[in-house]
Amino acid sequence: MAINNIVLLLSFSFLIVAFILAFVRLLLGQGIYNRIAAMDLIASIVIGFVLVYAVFIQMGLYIDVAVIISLVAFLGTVAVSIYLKNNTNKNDGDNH
Amino acid sequence: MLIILLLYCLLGFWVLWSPGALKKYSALLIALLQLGSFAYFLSHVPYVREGFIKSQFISWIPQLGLDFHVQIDGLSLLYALLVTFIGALVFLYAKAYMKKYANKSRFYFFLTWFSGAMLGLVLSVNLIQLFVFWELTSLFSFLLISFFNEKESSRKAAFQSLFVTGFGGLCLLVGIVLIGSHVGSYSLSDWISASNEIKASSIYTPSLILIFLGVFTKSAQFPFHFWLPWAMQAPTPVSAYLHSATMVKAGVFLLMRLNPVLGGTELWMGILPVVGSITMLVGAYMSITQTDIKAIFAYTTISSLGVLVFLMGIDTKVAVKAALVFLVVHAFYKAALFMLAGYIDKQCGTRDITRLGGLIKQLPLTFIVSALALFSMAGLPPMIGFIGKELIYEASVQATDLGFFILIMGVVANVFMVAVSIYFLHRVFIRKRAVELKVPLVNLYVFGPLVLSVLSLLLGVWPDALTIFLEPALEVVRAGEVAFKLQVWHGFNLVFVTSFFTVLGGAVLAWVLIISKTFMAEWRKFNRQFFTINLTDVFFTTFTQVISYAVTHTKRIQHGYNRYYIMSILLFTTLMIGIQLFLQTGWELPKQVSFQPFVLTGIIGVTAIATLVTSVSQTRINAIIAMGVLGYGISLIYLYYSAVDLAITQIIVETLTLIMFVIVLKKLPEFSSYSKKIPILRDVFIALCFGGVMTLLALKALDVELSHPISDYFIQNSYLKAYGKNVVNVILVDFRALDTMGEVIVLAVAAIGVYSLIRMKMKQS
Amino acid sequence: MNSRILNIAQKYLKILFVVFGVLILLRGHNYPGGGFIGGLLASLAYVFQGLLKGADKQASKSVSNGLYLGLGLSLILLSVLPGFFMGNAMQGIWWDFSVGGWDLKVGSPFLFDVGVFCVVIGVSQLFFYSLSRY
Amino acid sequence: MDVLLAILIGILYSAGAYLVLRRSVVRFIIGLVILSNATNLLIFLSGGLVEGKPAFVDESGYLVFLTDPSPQALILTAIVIGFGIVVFTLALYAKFYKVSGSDDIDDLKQTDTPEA
Amino acid sequence: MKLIGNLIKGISFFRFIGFYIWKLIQANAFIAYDILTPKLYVNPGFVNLPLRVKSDFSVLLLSNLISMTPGTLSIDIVEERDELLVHYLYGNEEKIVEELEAIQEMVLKLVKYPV
Amino acid sequence: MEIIISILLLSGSFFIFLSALGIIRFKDLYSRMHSTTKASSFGLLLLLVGVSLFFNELNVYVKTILVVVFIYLTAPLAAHAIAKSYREKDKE
Amino acid sequence: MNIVIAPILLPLVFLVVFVFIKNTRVGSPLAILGFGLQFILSVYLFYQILNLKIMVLQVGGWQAPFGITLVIDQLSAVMLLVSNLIAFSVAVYSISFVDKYMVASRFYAFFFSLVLGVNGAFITGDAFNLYVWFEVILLSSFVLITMGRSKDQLEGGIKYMTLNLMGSLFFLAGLGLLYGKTGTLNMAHLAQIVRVNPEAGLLNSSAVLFFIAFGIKAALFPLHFWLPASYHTPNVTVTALFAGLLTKVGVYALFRFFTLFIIHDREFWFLFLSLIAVFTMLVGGLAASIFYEMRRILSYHVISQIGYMLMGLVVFTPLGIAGGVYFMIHNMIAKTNTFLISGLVKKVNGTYDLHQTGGLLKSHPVLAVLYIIPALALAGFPPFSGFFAKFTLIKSGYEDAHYWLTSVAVLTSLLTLYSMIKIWNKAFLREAPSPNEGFSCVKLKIDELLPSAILGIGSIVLGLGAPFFIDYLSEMAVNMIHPHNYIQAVMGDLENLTLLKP
Repeated sequence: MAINNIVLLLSFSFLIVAFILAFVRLLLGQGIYNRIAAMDLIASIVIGFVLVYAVFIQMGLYIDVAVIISLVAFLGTVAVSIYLKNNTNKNDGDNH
Repeated sequence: MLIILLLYCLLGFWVLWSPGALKKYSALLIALLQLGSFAYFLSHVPYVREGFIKSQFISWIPQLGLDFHVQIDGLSLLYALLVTFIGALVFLYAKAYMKKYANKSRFYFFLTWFSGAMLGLVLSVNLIQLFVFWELTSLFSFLLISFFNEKESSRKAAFQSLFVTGFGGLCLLVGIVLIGSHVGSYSLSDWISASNEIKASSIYTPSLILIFLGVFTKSAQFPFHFWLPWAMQAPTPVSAYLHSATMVKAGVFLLMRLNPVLGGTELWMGILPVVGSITMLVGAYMSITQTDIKAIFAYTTISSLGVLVFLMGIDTKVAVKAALVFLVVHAFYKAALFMLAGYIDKQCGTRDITRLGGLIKQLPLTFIVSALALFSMAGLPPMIGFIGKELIYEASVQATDLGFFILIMGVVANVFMVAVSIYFLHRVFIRKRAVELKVPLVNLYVFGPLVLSVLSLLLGVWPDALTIFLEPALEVVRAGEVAFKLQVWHGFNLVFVTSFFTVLGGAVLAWVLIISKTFMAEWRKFNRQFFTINLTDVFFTTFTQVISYAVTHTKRIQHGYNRYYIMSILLFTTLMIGIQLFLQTGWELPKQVSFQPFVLTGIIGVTAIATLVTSVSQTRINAIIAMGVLGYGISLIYLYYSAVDLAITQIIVETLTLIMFVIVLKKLPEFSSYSKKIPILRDVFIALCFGGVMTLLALKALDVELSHPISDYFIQNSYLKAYGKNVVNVILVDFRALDTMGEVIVLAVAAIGVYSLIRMKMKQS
Repeated sequence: MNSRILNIAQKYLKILFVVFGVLILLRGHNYPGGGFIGGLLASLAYVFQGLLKGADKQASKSVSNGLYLGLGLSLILLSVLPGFFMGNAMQGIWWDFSVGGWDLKVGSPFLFDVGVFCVVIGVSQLFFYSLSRY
Repeated sequence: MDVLLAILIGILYSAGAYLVLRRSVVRFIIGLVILSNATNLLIFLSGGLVEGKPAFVDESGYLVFLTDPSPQALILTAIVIGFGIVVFTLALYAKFYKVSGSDDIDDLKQTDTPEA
Repeated sequence: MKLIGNLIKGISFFRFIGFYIWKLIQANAFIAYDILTPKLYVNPGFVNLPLRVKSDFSVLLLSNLISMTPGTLSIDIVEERDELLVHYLYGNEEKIVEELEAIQEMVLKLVKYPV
Repeated sequence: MEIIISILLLSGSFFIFLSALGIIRFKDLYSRMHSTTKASSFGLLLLLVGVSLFFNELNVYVKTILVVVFIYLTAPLAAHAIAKSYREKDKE
Repeated sequence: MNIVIAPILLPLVFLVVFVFIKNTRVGSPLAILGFGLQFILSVYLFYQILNLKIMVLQVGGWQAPFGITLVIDQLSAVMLLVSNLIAFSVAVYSISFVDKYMVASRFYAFFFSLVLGVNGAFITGDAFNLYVWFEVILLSSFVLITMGRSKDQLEGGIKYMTLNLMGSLFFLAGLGLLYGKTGTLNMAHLAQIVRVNPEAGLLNSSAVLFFIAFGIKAALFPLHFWLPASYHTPNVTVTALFAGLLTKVGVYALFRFFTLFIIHDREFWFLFLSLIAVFTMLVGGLAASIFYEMRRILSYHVISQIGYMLMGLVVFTPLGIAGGVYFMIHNMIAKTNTFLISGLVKKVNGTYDLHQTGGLLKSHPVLAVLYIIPALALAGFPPFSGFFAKFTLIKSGYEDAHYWLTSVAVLTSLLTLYSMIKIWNKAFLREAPSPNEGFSCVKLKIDELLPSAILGIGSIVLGLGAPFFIDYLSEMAVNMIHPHNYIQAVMGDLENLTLLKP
């Protein structure tokens, strides 16, 4: 079974544009929390990427990576959030 | 011979560690040893006279051409006899002299080993072996000079002497090695047979100069003579033994040894006479205005060493003959004089001739002995010194181009010598002045000088006795020239006239000095004004200069700014790789260049942007989040190129790193912008250069053929032999498990390290 | 930050992480994974716990004694030493099991992997607790 | 083959070098992380790049063209070692900050200014 | 008894899944429309949902479900009042509470019968 | 079948794209979080269904279910953590 | 049972044990036991190598280029011998100089891991494996250097670490390029490939990276900054250990790589290495002369003497290599010894500062004797090891017409002499300037003096046994320059592999 390449290419483009948009948010920020949210989103995009890529090269093996990312990615977000909450430093959470 | 050397070594230890009761006799024991070996060498005289050579050879480090090769021939025999004979007397003297000092056993130990080393030196015919003993004598000289280690001056003197002679020693070593590499051997006999070849080769000049440097420093030639007067800080037996009779003669010995190899060239005959005669003059001139007895003798020693060197440089039969005679002569009288100096010092509590006087009544025996020795020094008949001086004049006349000048210089120097002898005798013994004597001392003090002086006298009367020893030596130095005749009366010729006027001039000068109250003081003042260059000061000033240069230099290099260290490493790397790449292929890029599909371009683009964001972020948390994104990007790249395990590991490690950062960040301060604009620009520039070079490197790495036999093997055998389908994991735990083990150890060490580092309670400073 | 939701989630996720880590370890020889990845995953359980509850209470004796670390290193030694005494160090030694029709091969490389797993857990724990307590 | 990846490596090295030259401690450590990532990628790149053929074999064991697994194993080792080192660096700097109260690396020059 | 319990549970589980997925599709489509069209219809606000579920598991389930339902996001549990603070994007308070209560009901049903 | 999978994949990635668009377009953090948590998770869900249908193997099904479970377990937690932290910080 | 891996396993066992031990009373004897065993092991291995010349273990039974190979050849054997001797004496020394606190921080665990890394680096035949052992060494030393709880140590540790990490990164990058070019990491295999396929510039990029990496470890001139910044800070036990082992591992790696498979483009490397060697010698020697802090003086000398070792590599005749290695082992022993003695001086005088020391010759003559042995050895005085090493180098240098390089080397030894005399004068000969708080009545215990006595005997043995060592080392050097035996022993008869072009 093969999926039409154009479909995959479109999917990839969506994902890459999504990646870039999320990155734009990360750059623009308006505060650190937005950046974290963007990072969280990027993790999801990466999972999506892995999935589409697995289809692209027809390797079920690659889904393992998606499993692990989905399990792990949120920890970074949580850690940063907790850090920001507990942080007394004034500059860090600038104009949240 | 080897047994004798070994005995010196062992008895040295015995002296050091012998039980207290036997300590008293250690000096006697060594003196006996010296006498015994003297006898041993004496027994070889007839043998050697017949033209035989006795040698012992032990292969030591043949790969380096370094063998233990000792040999008794005419020259080494003469020196060995001198060393042992004077050594015996010095030890007897030292027994009396050192009675009151602490650390006697250490002293005897050093002195014994020095004797052994000196003996080894003169017996060596392997040049490297000779160098070894050469350095050992320098070392023991250092240890002996610094024997009174609490005195600043003696430490300084010891340092100076070791440094100067050490420098010379190194030069000597280089010279020897240069010639040795050329010849392919360090054995003297090989050198002699390759003599012409050496002289013709290009290394001749540098190696000769280097060897001369070694000789000049050791034998205290101008301008390296300054260490010798300072070395008088050593106990007097040491001065008598090392710094007059034996060690300083090692340089002359080397000249004699190497004369068949290197001698006879213009360079040889150009340098040595000049340096030697200058030294002679300087030493003689300086000696006369000294006030310290030992200093006077030190300067006269320098003068005499100059004489020996220039004689070796004239390099005619007569000159060498003169050198050999004068060598013995000087050893005899100078050792005697130093011993007497020590004695007078002990008796009167001072060595200053301005405070001494009238000792003739109190110490008549001493006076007689001193007078004999001084006459020998002044070269008055019938002492052996006279014969020596005659020979010197005779040789000087023969010197090729410089003969006349050298003769004049010799005369002037000898005038000073005569003057200083007479003046000394007058000042210390004759002039009327009461000096309080300490407790009368044992006669053992005078025994040595007495023997030596009487010998000087006897040999003067009957010089043929000396010929027995000197003939074989001459044969060695100037191969094949044996005929040797010593006589007091040479007939009424130029030499005699010169000699006569020398004595006359010396006497007049001494007379003036004695009569005039102020002349000496004026002279000293004059010297102070016009000879302001004190070479010792020069030495130490140079040293300070070098060190202060090193200070600024080191401050500049080791400035303490960590990032500049990193910067210099980066710059160095950039430069190196750049040069290397350029040398390798120029700036060409690999031929196969293709751009990847859209997918990867996107990933790489985003990763690159994330990198940039990380590096320019103004808040740390932003930087860290961007770093996280960067990690994701890299992980995707891994995944894209089919490295599944890597992608997973990268993501988890990235997450963990992020968490670690975050928990530490709590306690660390916010980024502060420490750097100004220009440093930032500079850093950006450096970073870009570095990155550019690394890009080129990576581009080169792209040019790869993908047949890696190892990985084929891994893929083939992963399941068959290691029962695993995940090849990467199989490599990690089976094929290359040792790597993993090391890695696990790294992790474990890091973990325990972090644990103990964080728990560490700092010391209150 | 004290969140009930996260605390509850932590209870379940902890088990999930450990189980999943062990799973990854077990299938690591044939599928993506292995001792490192498994160990890192399993250690995330402790890290998550520490993040939420603060490290002070959790820095139990077992952590400060380096129990996992020691255990892991010992396991590695155990997997290496038999080979050492039997001729060649780190030689894989394999045992065949036949359980219900499944051919299982258990060997010293597997033991090695388990050792790595334990060490990685111990290391992450030590890192985390040390850093958060400093 | 792939030029973009080479350029990315260059960018990573540049960024790492730039950060490592900063005076602020955290920047320095981030620089270290980036540098080690760059190095890993360099190994990866020079080990040969193959798309979509991960190094997993089936039971037959016959030779199929897969990606080269050994650089991957090397990088895996390097990643883990790098992790340990980065955390240790972090701890060391944190401790130093605690002791000295400064995060300016330029304050670190007590130990090697010549005395004389 | 147990069998029936499990059966009921199974049925309710699948019903719940179906219900939930339907809601997901519906709401996501709406959001998609909202995001894609130039004008935003958002009307964000906060609402407090009194918690009727007690066990840890059900609290977690509830909060996650609420979060994953488009338009609502559980932000915090106000411990002293035992209320779930929810942020919503569209609609008004009553409608949201209604929806949330429905989800809570589902969850209650699901966890009532212990396995 | 291929068409279904294609549609699933496309719509899945489209939803992820949407959530990224959302994070740009929405005005405040809470709204953005809505977009990041839900749309992307939904997109992933669709993708996963597509992927599992595509491979049609047991272990892929298991894995995709695991991914779904994990995502639906963790994504709200992350959102919750951010939102709570933000709120509490805001209150101060 | 294959003994080749024992130098790795034995310390590993003790490392595991010491993870759990925090007690001084148990720790010290156990550590001494461990290092004693290791020393015996290394002696045994050395003895074996005398006959066998080379011992090879294919770890895990995987044939050479595929698995990791452990090789003990003559170079490895002698390095093992010396490094374990040093480790043993430092372990004895540590009884009195390592406090309870350090043991509780698992000093001995790190000590063992350091030695483990060093042993591993010496016996491995695989380039990447070498990297791993380097990291083991590096991390252990990071921890050890910061262990004494003072701010200076943290600072020194940071500098040490940051600069060395750069080195590790370059090493890693070099390995990557190497693998990319040749497809193997086994050193013997590399040697074979390079010799079969002498394509110029094949490995030059990685060679440069390796050089920089090892240059940083070995503290060569423009890369040496970390050493003077850090060596004088830690506990003296640690410094002594570092001085003996760390930089020398870098030099060892240079020797290994640059004789085995980085053999092309010699002209470039000759020029380059000789420049580096000259600067290294001069900078180290000059800088040492300005200090009055014992450990600073000695640390700069470490640098200066690395230059000599590099010189051996520049000359690249069998004699030169032999001289370089000889100098290295001599230096390891003597340098460690001087550092140990600096600790004793500190204990007696209460300070490392030579302005305030003195009177030791009188109060502690044994210490003076113990000092003078390594000092003379370092200054290159004849009966001790240093002379023969230096002589071999100088001889080989002049024979191979490296006049300027060798002359600088000779001059530098004057600087060494100066520093050694400075310490001797200031600490031993002169009287103590101010008798401070009864320090000088400190009696030194036997276990404090014993280590330097052991190492002193080592220096003397190395000097008196020069014929034997020169013999051994020359043979070794020939085998290093023409590594056919090495390749044969490691690779067996996998002839077909040579045909695979890189």
